[in-house]
Amino acid sequence: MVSVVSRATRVALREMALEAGAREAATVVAPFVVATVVLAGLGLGPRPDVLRSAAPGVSWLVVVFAAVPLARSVAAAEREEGCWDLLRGLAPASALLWGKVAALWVWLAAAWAVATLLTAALFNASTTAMGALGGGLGALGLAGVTVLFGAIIGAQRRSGMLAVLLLPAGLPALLAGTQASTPGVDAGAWIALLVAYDLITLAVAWAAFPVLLEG
Amino acid sequence: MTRTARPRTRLVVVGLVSVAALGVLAASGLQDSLVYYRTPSEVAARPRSTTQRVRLGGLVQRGSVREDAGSVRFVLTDGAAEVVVLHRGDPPGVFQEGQGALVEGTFDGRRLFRSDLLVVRHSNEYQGADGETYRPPDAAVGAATP
Amino acid sequence: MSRGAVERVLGVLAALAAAALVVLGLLVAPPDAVQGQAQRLMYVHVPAAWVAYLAFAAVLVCSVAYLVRRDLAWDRRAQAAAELGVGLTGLAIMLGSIWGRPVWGVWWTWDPRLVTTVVLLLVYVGYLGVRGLAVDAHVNARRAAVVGVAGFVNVPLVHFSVVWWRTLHQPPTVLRPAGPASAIEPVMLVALLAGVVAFTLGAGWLYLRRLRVLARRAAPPPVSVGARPVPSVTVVRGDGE
Amino acid sequence: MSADGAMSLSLECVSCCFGPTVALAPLTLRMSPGTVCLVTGANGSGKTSLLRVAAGVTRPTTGSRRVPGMAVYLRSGDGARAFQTPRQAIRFVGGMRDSPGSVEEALALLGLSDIADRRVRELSAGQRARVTLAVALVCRPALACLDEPTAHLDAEGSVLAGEVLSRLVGDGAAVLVATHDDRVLGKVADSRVHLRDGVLQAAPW
Repeated sequence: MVSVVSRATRVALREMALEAGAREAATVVAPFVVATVVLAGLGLGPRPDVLRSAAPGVSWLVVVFAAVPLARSVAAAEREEGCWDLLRGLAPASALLWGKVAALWVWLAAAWAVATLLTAALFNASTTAMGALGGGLGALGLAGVTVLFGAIIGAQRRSGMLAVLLLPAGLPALLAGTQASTPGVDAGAWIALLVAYDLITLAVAWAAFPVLLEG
Repeated sequence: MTRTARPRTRLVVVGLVSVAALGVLAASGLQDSLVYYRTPSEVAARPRSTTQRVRLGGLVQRGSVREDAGSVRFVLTDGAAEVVVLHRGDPPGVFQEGQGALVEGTFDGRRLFRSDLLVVRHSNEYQGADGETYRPPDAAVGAATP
Repeated sequence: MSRGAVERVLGVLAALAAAALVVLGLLVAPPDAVQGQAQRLMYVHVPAAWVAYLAFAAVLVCSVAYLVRRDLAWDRRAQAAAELGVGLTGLAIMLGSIWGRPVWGVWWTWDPRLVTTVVLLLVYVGYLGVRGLAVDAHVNARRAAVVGVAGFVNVPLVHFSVVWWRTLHQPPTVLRPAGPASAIEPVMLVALLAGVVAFTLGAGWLYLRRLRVLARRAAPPPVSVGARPVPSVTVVRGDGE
Repeated sequence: MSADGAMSLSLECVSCCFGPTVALAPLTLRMSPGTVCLVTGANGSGKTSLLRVAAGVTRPTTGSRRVPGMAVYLRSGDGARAFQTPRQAIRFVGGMRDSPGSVEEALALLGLSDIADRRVRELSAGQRARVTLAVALVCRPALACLDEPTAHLDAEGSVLAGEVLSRLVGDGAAVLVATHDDRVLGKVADSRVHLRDGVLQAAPW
């Protein structure tokens, strides 16, 4: 158990170091988030009340869509740069899974935070503590789903397939995250849904990941 | 190398975690939040905003329908509370008194609900036009409270 | 009975059931008192949805069987079932939309039943898309099996969405706790059951045909152990120089 | 000959097919610990398939594979991400294998000390091949499957590759090497096998 935790930590730290070097998540996701929020602001029209009520939904939509390019870091990038086979041999499946989930959790939560701050500024929307809690919880479940489907797709080919699988699987996070961060909605029940979503996605990812790592 | 758990162990863990997750959901009272429409009693109990869009469902009260050119006015009820609905546009063909209906729109003043979308909600009960051969019991109640 | 004979018998039975469905559904059953002629769409919409559930359950069973046995025959069964399920779900959504237009007054609405059904369709479209990503048939089969097992979560969600949540879609008529007897006129129920039988037989017929095509395409591995002596090398220290 | 249970690699009647293509016809290959086996053959003769099946990264179509411990498959240039530095890549491997002490030693052995903090993508192909060899060394595997380890390497580098093989063998590993360069590596080889169209040729061929 200790060795799995320490190895998962090493995998996660390696992801952080890679991001510090390549800034792939930052350069792919940050412009995407900004562009989407700005375009959504223009597309949803000039009425301030419409924009304000759409803000939580726009933030979450951006996060769910950002998971698609981020999934590349799970297996596709490793494979292209000749590290996937080494990683599979080097790390126990659970260490690889939790390390990758931890890293994606950070990227997705960051994407949510940036999107939420942007909508707060551009759409004049307010943010709540419950919304932030929902952001963290939703990003965790979404990270589990992203790692699972990133390993399933495995390569850059047909990443549209990834979208068609990832987006429906991210639907509970989209729905509950949006409601939890909408002012005036009783957030407690939605937070509970996010906790249930996290439990289920992480358990399924844990159970299925070793099957996907086999040769 | 740490050994990977056996497939059956993994399935059992997923099952247990799913049960726990469903328990969390059951305890959360999400049922009340995740509704497609509200009933007249529910909106009567809450303060009304004149800007917020509401989806309202209930039974069309018998004898309340008045059709004008391009609009229809009727009373939507759930047995406890009533809302007067003014719908702009022609109602769908199967719209009739005593049937379930859903309207979308905003409240205007105290009791008038201005709707721009009228959807008929049909029950899960079916019978031929010749009602004498077959008469399902409590047909009206079933439509309002699923 | 040979495989081909089963297939032919199923085909004939499916055709007969379909003929019975047409007669019962269009001629014998009366139009609904409230919905009129549009209600006749029930005799195809409901069977399509039911047989789609059945197909996805078959995907689940075959996917688990593949993961346990690692036999590509189970994977082919799962694939054929998923293809049927996707087609029938699409059909059910289309027919439901056509039914909804005259009865509800809209083609589509954001109701839990409708949304969960579309998600179900998307997931299994993804399931089919995951195949063919890798060169190795077993890698494809394994990835698909994971999606096939995890994706089945949607099926109870779709079925019970109308019971758990307040929806526009009507709750089940036949599969309800009190039974169908008090909710639907017997002749309508007979027509509906004829639809279910016709769809099930037709789906079974298509399934067998598809399975045959898939099995023909998947030739057995072109190697056989034991046909000739297998070259054998054992490396021990200091063998070479 | 040692008993079968003590083998570092046993492939029994293993074959590898991709659809109708036979990449590797059935063969049996056993390696005892501390041995080097060179795999030669023309392009497309099945060398890589053999190495991947042996390392366990590709599932064999028929037959069984057994390796008591960790196996690694490394192509020349593999083992480090483009934006890692050689030191980061090798330190990660050392950490995962609980052998952090060998990191600097491997860097020094392969002449990477001066470039250990540059990004891998700024390195030449030969330098990357050296990083791959350092990764293999730090892995301390039971079985190392090295695919063309001397590709892009200069004469001095090829000698270093031979040195790496010796050290792996010294640690008790079995090393399976696909190569066209058997002048240098042949010196440390215990055995050679030749593949022709996926069929293992019995030595001497």
